[in-house]
Amino acid sequence: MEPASLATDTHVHRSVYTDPAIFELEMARIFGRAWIYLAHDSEIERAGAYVTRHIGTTGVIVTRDRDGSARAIVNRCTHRGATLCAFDRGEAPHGHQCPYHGWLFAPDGSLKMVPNRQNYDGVLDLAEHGARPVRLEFYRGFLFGTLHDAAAPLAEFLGPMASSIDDLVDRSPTGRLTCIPHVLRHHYRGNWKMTFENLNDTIHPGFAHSASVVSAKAVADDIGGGQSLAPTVGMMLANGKPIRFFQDLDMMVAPPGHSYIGGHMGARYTPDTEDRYTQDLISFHGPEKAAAVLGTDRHLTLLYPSSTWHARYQTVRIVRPVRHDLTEVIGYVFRLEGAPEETFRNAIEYVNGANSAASPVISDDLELYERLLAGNRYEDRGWIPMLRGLREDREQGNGWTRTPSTSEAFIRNQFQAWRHYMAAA
Amino acid sequence: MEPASLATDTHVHRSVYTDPAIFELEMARIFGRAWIYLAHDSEIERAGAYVTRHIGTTGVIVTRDRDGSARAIVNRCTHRGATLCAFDRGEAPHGHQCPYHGWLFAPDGSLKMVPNRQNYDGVLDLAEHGARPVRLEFYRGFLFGTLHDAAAPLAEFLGPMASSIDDLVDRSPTGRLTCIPHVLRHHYRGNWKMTFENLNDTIHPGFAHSASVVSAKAVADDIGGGQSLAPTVGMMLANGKPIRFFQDLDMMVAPPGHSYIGGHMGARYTPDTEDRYTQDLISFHGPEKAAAVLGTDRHLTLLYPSSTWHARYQTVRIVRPVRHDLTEVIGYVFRLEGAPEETFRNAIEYVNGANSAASPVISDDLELYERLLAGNRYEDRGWIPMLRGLREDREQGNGWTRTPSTSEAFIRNQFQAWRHYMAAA
Amino acid sequence: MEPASLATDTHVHRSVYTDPAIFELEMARIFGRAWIYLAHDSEIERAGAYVTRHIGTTGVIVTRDRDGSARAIVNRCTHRGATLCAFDRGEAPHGHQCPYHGWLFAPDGSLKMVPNRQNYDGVLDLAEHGARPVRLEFYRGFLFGTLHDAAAPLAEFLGPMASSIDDLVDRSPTGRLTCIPHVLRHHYRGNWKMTFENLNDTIHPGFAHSASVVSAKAVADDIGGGQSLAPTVGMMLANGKPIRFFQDLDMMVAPPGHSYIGGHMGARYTPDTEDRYTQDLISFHGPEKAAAVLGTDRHLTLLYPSSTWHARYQTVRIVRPVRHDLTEVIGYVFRLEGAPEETFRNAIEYVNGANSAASPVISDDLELYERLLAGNRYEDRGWIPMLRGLREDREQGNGWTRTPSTSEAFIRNQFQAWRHYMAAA
Amino acid sequence: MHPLERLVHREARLLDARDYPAWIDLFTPDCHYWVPVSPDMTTALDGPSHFNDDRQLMQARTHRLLNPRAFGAEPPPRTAHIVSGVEIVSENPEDAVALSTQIMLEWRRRTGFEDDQRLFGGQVQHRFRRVSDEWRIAVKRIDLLNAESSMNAILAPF
Amino acid sequence: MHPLERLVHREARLLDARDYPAWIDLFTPDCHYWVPVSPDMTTALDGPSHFNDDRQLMQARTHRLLNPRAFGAEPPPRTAHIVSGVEIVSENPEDAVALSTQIMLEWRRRTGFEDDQRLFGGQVQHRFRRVSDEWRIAVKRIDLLNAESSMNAILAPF
Amino acid sequence: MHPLERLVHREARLLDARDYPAWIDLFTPDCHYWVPVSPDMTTALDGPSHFNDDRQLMQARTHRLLNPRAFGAEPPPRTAHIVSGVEIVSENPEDAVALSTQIMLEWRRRTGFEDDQRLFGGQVQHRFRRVSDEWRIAVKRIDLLNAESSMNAILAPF
Ligand code: FES
Ligand code: FES
Ligand code: FES
Ligand SMILES: [Fe+3]
Ligand SMILES: [Fe+3]
Ligand SMILES: [Fe+3]
Repeated sequence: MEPASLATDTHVHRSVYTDPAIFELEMARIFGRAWIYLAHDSEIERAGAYVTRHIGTTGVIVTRDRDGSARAIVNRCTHRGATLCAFDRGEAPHGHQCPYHGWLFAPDGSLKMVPNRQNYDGVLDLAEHGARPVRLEFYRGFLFGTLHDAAAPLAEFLGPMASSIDDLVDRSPTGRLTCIPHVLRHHYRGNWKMTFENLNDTIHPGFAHSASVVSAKAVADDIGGGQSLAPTVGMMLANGKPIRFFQDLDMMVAPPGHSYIGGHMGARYTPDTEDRYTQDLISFHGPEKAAAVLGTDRHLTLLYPSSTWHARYQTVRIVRPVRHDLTEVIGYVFRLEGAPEETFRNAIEYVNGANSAASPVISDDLELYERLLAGNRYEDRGWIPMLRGLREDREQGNGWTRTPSTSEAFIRNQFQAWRHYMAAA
Repeated sequence: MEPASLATDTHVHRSVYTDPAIFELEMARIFGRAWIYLAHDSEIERAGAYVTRHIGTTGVIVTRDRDGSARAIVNRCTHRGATLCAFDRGEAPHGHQCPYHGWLFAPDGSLKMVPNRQNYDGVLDLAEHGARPVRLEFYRGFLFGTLHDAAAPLAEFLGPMASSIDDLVDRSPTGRLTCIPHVLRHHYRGNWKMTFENLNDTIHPGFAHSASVVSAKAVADDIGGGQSLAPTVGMMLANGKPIRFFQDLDMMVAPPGHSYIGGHMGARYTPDTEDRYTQDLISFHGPEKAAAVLGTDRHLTLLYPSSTWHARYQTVRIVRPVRHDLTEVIGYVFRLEGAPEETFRNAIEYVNGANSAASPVISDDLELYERLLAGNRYEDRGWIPMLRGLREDREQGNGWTRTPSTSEAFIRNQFQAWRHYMAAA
Repeated sequence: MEPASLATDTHVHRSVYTDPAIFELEMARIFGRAWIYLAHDSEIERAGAYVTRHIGTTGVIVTRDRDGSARAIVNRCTHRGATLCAFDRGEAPHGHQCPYHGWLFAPDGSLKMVPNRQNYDGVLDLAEHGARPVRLEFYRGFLFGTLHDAAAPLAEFLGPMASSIDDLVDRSPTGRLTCIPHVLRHHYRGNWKMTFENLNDTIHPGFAHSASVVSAKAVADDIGGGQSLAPTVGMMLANGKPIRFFQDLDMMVAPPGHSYIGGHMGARYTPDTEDRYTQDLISFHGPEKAAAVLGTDRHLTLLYPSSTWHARYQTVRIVRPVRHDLTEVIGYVFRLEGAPEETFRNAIEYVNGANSAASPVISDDLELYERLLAGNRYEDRGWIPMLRGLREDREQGNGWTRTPSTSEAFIRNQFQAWRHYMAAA
Repeated sequence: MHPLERLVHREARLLDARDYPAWIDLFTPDCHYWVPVSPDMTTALDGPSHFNDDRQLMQARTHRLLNPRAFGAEPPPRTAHIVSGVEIVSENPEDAVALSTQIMLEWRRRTGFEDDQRLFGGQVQHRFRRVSDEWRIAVKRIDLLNAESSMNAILAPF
Repeated sequence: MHPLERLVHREARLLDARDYPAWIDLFTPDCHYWVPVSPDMTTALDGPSHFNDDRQLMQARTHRLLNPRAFGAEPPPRTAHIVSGVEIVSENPEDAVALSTQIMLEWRRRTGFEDDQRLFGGQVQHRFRRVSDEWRIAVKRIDLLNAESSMNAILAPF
Repeated sequence: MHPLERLVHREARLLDARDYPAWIDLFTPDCHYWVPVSPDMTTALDGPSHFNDDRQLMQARTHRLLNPRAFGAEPPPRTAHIVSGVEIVSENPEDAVALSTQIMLEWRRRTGFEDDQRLFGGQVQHRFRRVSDEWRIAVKRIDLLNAESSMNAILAPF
């Protein structure tokens, strides 16, 4: 069956979540073609510094080259195929040497040395045995890669959503960000798309997270007005906002599959800190831009199919498909160099609440992802409706659409991209 | 290969136990068409009371509706597919609400409410988005369901085997039975059919359970004649009966795939209890019927492909296929309202001995099911003979056959049904 | 795709390590046709003694028959398919009785008895229901079996490699060997061929085992020259030999897929022991033969696709494919009857170092096998080069080739056999 | 160490040693060895049980465990009992009660790989009674964490 | 048994009993319950954490655990804590520190088969402080063996 | 606590801390660290062994464990030893024997998911000898429940 036919403008077939063959195709056609967020400049500062990441189910190594440029290659030795790096991050000042027979690869994948050269005299051309390089592009310090050499430029892929990355970077009063090397990982036994269809869904919190709301309320009552709420307890409470609130909120969707919704969880600053931070921003950006930056309040931005961005709390998450029924979500938190310590504390609180498997909020979502897999395996009607807010679009821009945050427009937009990627053989 | 050709009148191909593709077909064609025992009236007494069960690999919810009727639906939300109920049993007086976005379904599956209705104005027809209903029929308080709307009536499916259910119900001196909510589950890494081909097999006990016989004998000798044997020790001992005994015993087989064998393990009653119970039965049924009921002594009845019935010990088991190589067996025990406590104590002893994974008898069988899977995966002749007792039929009735309990007639009869189910596309 | 086309003279496609369908074919066409080492004479001494082994993924039972001959059958009952023996080894003086219904099979598979015979009168021909026999041949006390009745004789399969078995047997000053019943098993999540492509690979030790070399050196320095090195520490150190050493060493390859490399790890003898042993060999073999035996110094011999032989340390290993991504390696150690105790102590030290999952050396290799599986699953170039030493062959004999031990000739030779086996339908 | 705590450890050691006769001797003649399918069960007549043994059945099943023809027990299973947090919750001259948290690592020979091990755990309640001046186990109740779960063959007593 | 060792066992028992209010009462008002993502982290600002709770969050999450609508906690998870090698590494009049090795067997109802259990383990550090003449837990830090691993939903506190 | 029981706990703690030099110092110069492939083996020459170490090999393998180029030990494995039921079965002025039941939870970085943990367990026998007035471990024998099983790479000593 032609895979693209499994999704229409308004419906998707449940097999896209349960069929391993579809997953294989997704790896080749979606993750093999899209731009995938890999790493931040600050993770590979010194020459030889590297991190390992994934593009779909393919491992890659991102390395800082001697000339200061970033390089990425598939994490596989071209001799017999062993993975070159076993660590998440490290230093390889002399290149990546295979643990099996010592073939040595430069950051860009070129094969520098094979031991006992005489064995290969006249039969092995090193130039033909480099590791597969990954095409790279930076956007403001964030490195994206693609296995598709003919992919359109990154800027085109990001489109209007680039502004969500600007939002993150511009919040630094020095323009500098540092990615914290400790990361927070969770996973679930369900399909990767479930996360993308959940994170901008503003109807589910009132139901899926109702227990968190109840318990947060109980604690709030218990401690009374005197004491202030712990941030994560506040996050639990936030899920109780009335639907009306989310209906008024905007959602922006743009091809291919991207979206964000208006913010609604501004972090508190103690006044004095706020003033100082504002001053610093003004002196760095000038008054107008600073005002614009402080005025921006976006909640999660989703860059389909593999990353989610939260500028206000300096958190980026990578959604990593492992199997059709197993997905990992990796949370990275950034320090805005020069910003008040309070900013970073808020960011840490956020990433813990938003990405720890032990977060009361996340554990609800993880449970649901697994119930979605179970239910979609049952013998039942095949088609899933994506109709919510179908007629509620508010504004049509050049390459983007504005609609209520309660709409499933972002899911329809994702499957439009999905169809497009999956169609071309 | 045409699946039906994998079974003949006398042989079956070992791939029917080892091939996942065959299992998929079985779920669609056998469990998707047969009548499957779901639950007993007493499990869903009050309106809103529900239990979750399976039809093949599809989860279903059985609920008591306000109007007193029983309803069943596939346990899947028609929005994005989450399972509606996570519990085995519970109360849903207001219907089944999906944990994800709060869609609310009535017991019969009709979609009652979707939150923030305005998102769906003019685009979603609730009437078209009900959960899939399961067709139901009761037989004397026992609820059966089928996913096949065109299936013949339940009575036709049960045929002469309905009398085994009568046997269970008629043993109650009040006509009432109560299903105990605590259930006993075991599983094995093997194919579901292995259980059906084992439970009416009277040749295997003398070999498969020989160790239990030896040990029970040792204990019996040890305690001497003075003390009476514990019931489970008696059950262990019973496996040592001479084959002659089983050869004389009758087996009844009837389409589609059903069978039972004559009883051989009557439970002891202390005389006085027996008298009182007999009196009660007579006053409830009248003398002839009471005599008939007490005269009946059937061992296990198998309702192919999913339940086994033991009237004498008020035990019903559900055989649940999970994967081609994983099967769960769930034991339910019933209280005969008004019968002596002794009856229930015997029933508890029986279900423990017959369905606990820790039962010395069951653990032998579980081991064998797994050895059957292992052996049938080996490179060897493809066909399994079902020849035992091929020429020993004793009587041919209208829709049933009587044969020695040592015969494999019940297996041949099962595969006749199997072929029939699997043939039709 | 035609499987044979996945390997050329110089390249192999990575899917041969990652594709379950290829593995299925390998079981049928390679392990279903080759001669597989099963057991040693001394493991089944008395009549009725048996051991269970595998041919590919099929379990077999090897039994000593009453007439003194060895017999092997598939470990599967021809009734319903249960495995007949659950143990690794044991005594079945009366034949193999199935645990399920007691069918009794003779060592050669003939069906001797079915209980309650009358059930089968006129319908079951015992002669037609024997267990599948495995064709057997001995070479100097070592028993090989094949499921391919038309396979060429064992001698032809062994070819010049038979001399490695001679090497093992001839080291016994009495001609007698005893296989120790305790065996050492390890496994890895990777393809079975990885082991065969590793064990005669002399380039990898300097890289893969570098950590062992470093640590062994550290200990050696620590204890100083005074104390002698523990054998396993010596084995760790041996991986540090210069490549030059291995380049000078010879490798012999012969069809179908076999190879060995020159020895390089002669075990130490205390002089007096050495003298006594030499005397015994001379009196058993005569001076020339004894000199020849003692002069032979071969490292591992690989009998493709399932066993490896180390005469010098009386160790035989069986490589058992379980799944395309799971492999077990089973180590057997032999006692040379009449040889000094020191010989056996060396053998024990060797098998521990060479086959324990806890061996510092083996754990490196196991890690690499799993990294090879991971890397070869990545989206990357498809073909793996087997070019090392392509032009370095030293001598072409009648049915064998001599080449440097650093060459990948043994891998090319393995895939030549692989192609040959896989081609024929 | 409290003598009753020592007795709890002693019982675990005897089970791991498969010295079943000595194990059974730790119990009273009218003892009850019970593993219910739910922590909510208060008596063995509230529903089915994984184990609901009197002394006779304890004897029969352990005698069988040492029989090489006991399929599912080829060879006999091995166990390692870990005992933690023993607490004597009541102690009288004639009877006493102890709670403990225990896990049992079990090995049964299946495929021969590492997953032949299973882990069981939960809360154990021992009810002791003094018999001819010695403490004996009158009731042992094990509430497995996964009491309601579907179990594969269980051979070794917890 | 040392009173602080008894306290460590008492805490484990209360967690297994899901008596969360009593559990929280063992802690100081300004307590810190911490499960970092790496043993190398020295403060909760060195990076993210699995748990980084003050008393309020401990209350909120445990209150939720007993709510039947808490998806992922249907029914509430069960645990069995095994405590080994308790070592009082420092003890002063006002504060003390104990190390222990603990494993926690956890059961959550998923598919209903035996693999619904998970095992966590590692080193636990308790920092105690005397509050109104009683020992309370000021800091509990759990360094899981697999701290850096990708976790599925974790409901029950360690 | 009996000094020998304390020593057994101390050894476990040092292993979990990967303080291998201090661990080896607990042993006698002529020590034997042994993990046989069967409980039936009475000497290390009855057949092969998983571990059959003298002090030298203990040093070599633990030195290697801390080497980042030790494939299969990237990063070094982590363990949590749980010790239960320590029993001093013989004690003389110059030597002593202790039995204990132990399980070891092990973590090695593989795929990064929860199944990177393995569990080993069984009975441990310590043979002690007095060396210059101090108790040292002369023999440590670990009988794993699954001694005969096929093992994947084992890096950390039990
Ligand atoms: S596999 Fe990398 S060098 Fe051989
Ligand atoms: S999935 Fe059920 S309401 Fe959305
Ligand atoms: S299966 Fe072997 S006798 Fe029936
Ligand atoms: Fe959510
Ligand atoms: Fe049976
Ligand atoms: Fe090696």
